[in-house]
Amino acid sequence: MHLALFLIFAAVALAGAANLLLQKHPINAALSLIVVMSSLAVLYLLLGAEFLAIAQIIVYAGAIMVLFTFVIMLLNEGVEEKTHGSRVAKLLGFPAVTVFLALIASIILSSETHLGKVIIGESITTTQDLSAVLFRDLLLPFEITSVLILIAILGAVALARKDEQ
Amino acid sequence: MDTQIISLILLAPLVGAILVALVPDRGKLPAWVALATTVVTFLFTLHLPAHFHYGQAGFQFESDCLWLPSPAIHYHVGVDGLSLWLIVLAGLLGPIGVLASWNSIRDRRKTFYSLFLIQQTAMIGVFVALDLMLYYGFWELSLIPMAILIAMYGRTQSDPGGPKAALRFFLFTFIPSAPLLVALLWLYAKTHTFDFTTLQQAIASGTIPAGPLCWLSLAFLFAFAVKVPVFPLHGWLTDVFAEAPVAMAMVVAGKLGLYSLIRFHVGLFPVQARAAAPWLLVLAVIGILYGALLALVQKDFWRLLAYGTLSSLSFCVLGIYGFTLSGLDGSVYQTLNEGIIGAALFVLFGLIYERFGTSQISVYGGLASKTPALAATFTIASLALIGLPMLNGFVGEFLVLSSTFAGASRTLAVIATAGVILSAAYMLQLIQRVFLGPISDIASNLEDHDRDFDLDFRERLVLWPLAVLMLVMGLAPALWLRAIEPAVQPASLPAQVHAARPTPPVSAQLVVSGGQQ
Amino acid sequence: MIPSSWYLILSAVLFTMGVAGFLIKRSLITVFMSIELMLNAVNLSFVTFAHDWHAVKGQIFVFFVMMVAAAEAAVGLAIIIAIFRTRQTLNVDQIDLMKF
Amino acid sequence: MSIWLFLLLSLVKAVLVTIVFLMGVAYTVLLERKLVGRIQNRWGPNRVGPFGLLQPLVDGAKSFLKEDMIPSGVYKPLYLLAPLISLGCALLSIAVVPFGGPMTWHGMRIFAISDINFGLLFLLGVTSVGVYGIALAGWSSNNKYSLLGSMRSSAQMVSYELALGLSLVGVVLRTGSLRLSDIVSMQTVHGIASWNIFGGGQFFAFFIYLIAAFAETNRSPFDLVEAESELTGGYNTEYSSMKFAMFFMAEYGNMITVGCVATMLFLGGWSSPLGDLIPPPQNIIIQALVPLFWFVAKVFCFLFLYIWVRGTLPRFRYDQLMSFGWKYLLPLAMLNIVGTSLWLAIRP
Amino acid sequence: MNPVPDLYRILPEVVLTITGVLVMLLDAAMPKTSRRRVLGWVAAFGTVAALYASLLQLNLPAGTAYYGTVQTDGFSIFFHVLICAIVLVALLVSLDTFPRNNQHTGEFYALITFGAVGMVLMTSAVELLLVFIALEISSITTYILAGYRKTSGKGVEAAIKYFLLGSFATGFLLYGIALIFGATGTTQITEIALRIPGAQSQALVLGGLALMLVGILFKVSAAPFHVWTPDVYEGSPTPVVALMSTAPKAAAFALLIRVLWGAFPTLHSVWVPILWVVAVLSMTVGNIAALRQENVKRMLAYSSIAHAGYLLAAFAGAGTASITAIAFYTAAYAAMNVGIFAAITLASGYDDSLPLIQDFRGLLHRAPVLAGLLLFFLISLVGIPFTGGFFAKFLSFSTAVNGGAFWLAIIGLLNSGLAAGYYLRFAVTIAQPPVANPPELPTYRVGIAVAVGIVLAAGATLILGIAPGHILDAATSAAHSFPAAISSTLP
Repeated sequence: MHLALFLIFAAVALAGAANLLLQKHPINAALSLIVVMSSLAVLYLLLGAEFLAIAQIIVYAGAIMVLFTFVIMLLNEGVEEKTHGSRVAKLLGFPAVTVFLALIASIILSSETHLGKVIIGESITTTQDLSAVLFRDLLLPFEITSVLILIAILGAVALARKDEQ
Repeated sequence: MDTQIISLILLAPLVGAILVALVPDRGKLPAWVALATTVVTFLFTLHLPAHFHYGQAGFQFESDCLWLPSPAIHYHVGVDGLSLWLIVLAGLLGPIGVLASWNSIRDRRKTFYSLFLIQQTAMIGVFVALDLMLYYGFWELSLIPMAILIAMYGRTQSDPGGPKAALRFFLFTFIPSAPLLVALLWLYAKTHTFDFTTLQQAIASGTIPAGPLCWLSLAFLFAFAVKVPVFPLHGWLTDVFAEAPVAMAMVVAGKLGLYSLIRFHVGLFPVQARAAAPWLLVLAVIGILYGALLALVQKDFWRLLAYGTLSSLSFCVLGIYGFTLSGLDGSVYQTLNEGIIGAALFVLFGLIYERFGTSQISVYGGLASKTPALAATFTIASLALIGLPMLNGFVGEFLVLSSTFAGASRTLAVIATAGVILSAAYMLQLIQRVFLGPISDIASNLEDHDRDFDLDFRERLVLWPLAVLMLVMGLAPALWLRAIEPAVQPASLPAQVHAARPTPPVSAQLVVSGGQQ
Repeated sequence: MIPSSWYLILSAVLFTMGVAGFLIKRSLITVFMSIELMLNAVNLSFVTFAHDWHAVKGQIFVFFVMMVAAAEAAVGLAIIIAIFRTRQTLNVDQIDLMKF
Repeated sequence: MSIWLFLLLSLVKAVLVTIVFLMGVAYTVLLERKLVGRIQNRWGPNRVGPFGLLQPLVDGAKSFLKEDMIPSGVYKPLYLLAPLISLGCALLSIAVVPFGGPMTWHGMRIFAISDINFGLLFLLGVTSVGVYGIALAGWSSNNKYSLLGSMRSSAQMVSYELALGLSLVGVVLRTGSLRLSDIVSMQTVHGIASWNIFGGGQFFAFFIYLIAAFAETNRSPFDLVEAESELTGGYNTEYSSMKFAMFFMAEYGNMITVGCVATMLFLGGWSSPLGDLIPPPQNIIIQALVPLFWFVAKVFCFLFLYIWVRGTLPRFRYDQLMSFGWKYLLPLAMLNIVGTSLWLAIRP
Repeated sequence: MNPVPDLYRILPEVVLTITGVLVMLLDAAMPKTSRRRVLGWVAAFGTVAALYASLLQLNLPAGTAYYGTVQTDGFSIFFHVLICAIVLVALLVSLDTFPRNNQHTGEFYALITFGAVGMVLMTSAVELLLVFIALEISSITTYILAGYRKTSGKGVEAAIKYFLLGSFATGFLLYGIALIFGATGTTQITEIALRIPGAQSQALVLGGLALMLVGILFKVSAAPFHVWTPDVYEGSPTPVVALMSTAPKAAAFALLIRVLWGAFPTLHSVWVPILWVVAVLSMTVGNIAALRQENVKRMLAYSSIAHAGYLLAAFAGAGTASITAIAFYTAAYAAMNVGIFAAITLASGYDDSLPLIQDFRGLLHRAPVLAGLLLFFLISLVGIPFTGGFFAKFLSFSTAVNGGAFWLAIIGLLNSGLAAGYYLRFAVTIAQPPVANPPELPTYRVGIAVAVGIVLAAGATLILGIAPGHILDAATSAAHSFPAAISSTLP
């Protein structure tokens, strides 16, 4: 069952990512990204991270991607154009990317013996577990994040707002 | 007083520079301040020969205090016979430079004089620094005012003239100092000191393997040779001579590079310097001939002067790398001569240029009848350059040539002598074409003006002391040589032999021989 | 029961696809989405490692990455809107006022 | 218990709940028409069946049977997908709602499809995804009114989602759990006195939730998304027949869900207002049905409120809506969190 | 157990945050029509207070706070003071040159102040999570500030390029952190160092190190991760460039030291060669590209890439000497770069009215004091003795030579010879006599703020060159915050 779930959702995630690369229209790309994110949420569940799974949906799918679609709709961005630059990027980029993937994969595979196994339901992290660490050991990062959010708000206002003459 | 005098000499122009920057830019006020500063500085420098213990090797007026503990950099300055007269010369050129720029610098006087004064500090600093890092600091610092002033006051009006010359000058002299710095850093890594004497001993005691030493000496040599310049590294010289303000051009050539060669290349790496000597001798001789020949065919007197300078500086190099006592004496003496004669010629060319607005030799002619004093002074300086006996140029050239003949190589000495003859040719030809010969349009035009085109008071004040100095130095070289000789003596000995092998002092012989001719 | 490395490989592949997207996509928005894909892939790695080590910190890291991603999205999209206002295009190849 | 039995039972529960839920939706529509009619001093539907009770069925049949038109300018994949997302999200959220007492059979709760640890978060998650339905519908319709409507909706829903989520934090703080059944059991003991809205001190939170929920479901007075007078129906202008009906069902489904959430979080869920004062009945059937009754009754009250508001209040202006959400509601929600946590901290 | 209240350990950050919030509140409270210049003063005073708070931390014993997420030691204080000083100068310069009619003045100053929070926190964080957040605060602030000329095509273009490439690099950094976490099970820097020798999978450690390096090297704009730099510098408002070419970079270098010496001292032999290559690449690429630039800010951008290379050369050194050199170089680089951009701001204005090198022709004749300052900073950038630039380069290369990277020093010095070419071209253009119809200079009233700012920068550059003793001592004590560095210095 675990295997089946993993395979299904990994496949969905990969398909979504591939679709993101192949789709010409940004809104389709955005939707495929949502698919990737949602299937990742399921994978998180399999890994025992229930809070994250839901946070993934709420934050990524529910907030960030909504913002993306909103902007796509606002700007009415059309189909991507094929340009010279993209061909160059493909020619140069693919070998580099392949090499990169090969490197990372070999790192992971070489350390496979040291890594554990995932057993479903074996170690479930509850929200309490999370908050025990978050609000004690990692209190400072948590508080500092508020500055980050504040900056983002300020920046969004300063950049996106139309100035009156 | 004796320990602080050098610091005073260094500080005086710097303070002057700040003063110049602060005074209001009204009329000639900055010039006056600068003049006062340079005169004061010159007076300070005179303290040195007055209280110098002649005949004594080693550094005097030393002052040494820690600047930074790690890396250990000291403010360590001192004077020996080698640098003594160079410092005085630098002090002397200060007021002369200011006076020479009196009328020719018309705008941005403040900038000009501050930079000029900073340049003076840097130059004197090079001569007195005994900590290699401090030395390097002054060495680099001396580039900046020069480059900026060349760019600001480029003489030719062709558009990129000044800036181009400034860039050339800077890059030619800055890039070689990169290996020099690496060499210094490497030395420091090995010995943990930048102190000149400590390093000298460390190298002499053989703590550093020969392979790296060879590279180090090459790095030093390269940096200094460009600055002298030694033949094929002279690319910047002509441009700078053609573009730089007179006051700056007369301080730039020769002195710094030659001093550094003797002090740091020969002084720190005697063995390696001897190994490189044959090459340098050949280059020097090529430089003498090449410079003289090119000077002969120049149409522009700045360029003529540049090639002439190349030729006569090569004499100094020839003397240094013969490694005879008299040759080294001669080189140092010739360096001083070059400073004085060069300054005089620069001022002269400068004021001719200022009066007539061109440096094309062909448009001049027959000036002597209109400007007799100018012509006379010019002739004296030219003869000094050529090496006429009784003038200072003779002493230096004679010492160098005779020592080369006796010590290094007869062939080279003979070829170099040909260079002397050529120098006579180009200088005399110049005098003939500018001051004598048919009266040119320029000379004939002079009568239309009421102005007196001969030397005015200020110019006489500059030139005549120089002329007198040429004469005195030609007649009584021992006055100078007695300080120089003990300082260069160690360099003349083979590096392995440290036991002093007494040689009869050259100065004693020379008084006789000089007097006879 | 499956090995953790499967999850990690999936994460690596997704990350690489994100990198590829960053390189080949031609619209600013989709380029930005590729970056989001990369971040998601990293998150998967974090969660897997957190599971491996039974360390909650890994999960919290993901939580923070999400917050940062949200902040970045706000700012990034604001910039994109600003660029659209001045240039009327989002094509990467036409955003080329400055070159070398 | 074998996994197959688990799957089978879950499926049965899901099907049953879905059917009941959809029926509920249909009758909520009727309820609204009736009530609004009464408020406006008219009768509302009363022709089909007794008191018009069969009206929803006929409406449904009509929607099924009408010609399914797809305008030529639309972006088809998303145009078709959008109503599915809307309805799907609406149906999904009911999955975690415990609508009856904590009775179990073979270790499984009977009156909840699934009672998960993070039920409340799940609800929020589903709600947040629900935006896509409307947003994509408007955009893919290729119609300016639709687009405007959907832009409004995404901005509005994202904005109010914040206040909505924050208003629930107080309750979570008090309970210390995100599991919906835990939240409800927390409020069962002393009846109305232990309900979060009163005993829990979440009175303000309830009102913030109420307002945010109205906006979240695009209901009057925040129904700018479909504001007929401005946008001729907004995002669903280009939709007809079954697809239109799906949006319609989604909207009313969301209303019910919101009512369920309010009930669970603030109004004591399935517990009776009198709490444990009345001893539980002996009969197992009655014991099961009484909580169900309370739950449905409370949801009904909430729906009534919904409709009442719609019948009485005028629509907001768009800028008023936004500034109200950001400038008043959000700070209030935050204040509520601060207050609640202070109270919890000081309380012995 | 811990005698120092935790709050003291983050006092500068707290002060800056409060200042930022205060600026925002004042901005909201002020009437719409009133001038908002006073907000800049508030921010500046806040920064001074933060600087003072950092100095107060000198009295604390070195140690961590907030459960080992943040550490105050000589190192963090050095960079705190440095960054606060940079931010102060940048603020002072902006005060007089920021356009009066800009509608986002309050946000501008608040953003700078908040950005400073992230930057200072980057230098004291010892928990990768906090590092990440701080890094993002600093980056996002700079993305926004880069796009502040939002009506100019170049301005927003700079912002989007910076943003996309920066986020891309963040992805790599994160992946690196993830792998390190996977290898060691922790994200606390000192813990990582303890656990790495016993880590079961060294491959993961190495992969993580490499990916993290990519991320951080991007932030310091070292080649080959430098492509964003010239465009961003060209497009951003000049006072902002003064800030972002120095402060975030200083913080990023501090982070690099913190990560490499704090978490990976045992892998010294691995990262030194990598940084060797990157250093050589950076200087060479930077200098060669700078030689052919016509735009002043682009030229300085490439020059800053080259400087990153010189700085990275110091990593080849051994132990504390290396860290000392890096810290000192960072300070000197910051002083001269913030100074030169301040001077350029004054000469060419917030909106770049003199974008090209040629436009500066004759400045020495037209505005001698300003041009003199410009020349001074250029001289320092060249690395002429008696300026901070020289001394920094000297330290960097001497530590490299000491560490055995002899060729690196030679390449570096040859490069600085090459670099002299373009600096001098600019300097010479400034010194050249002016053309007949020179372009209009923007008319900024040189107020007290900008004067103080530029004099601070020039004074720092000079002092770093003439009497670097105290700062060198501070840098040395900063270096002694790393036990691993100390033990590797000892024979």
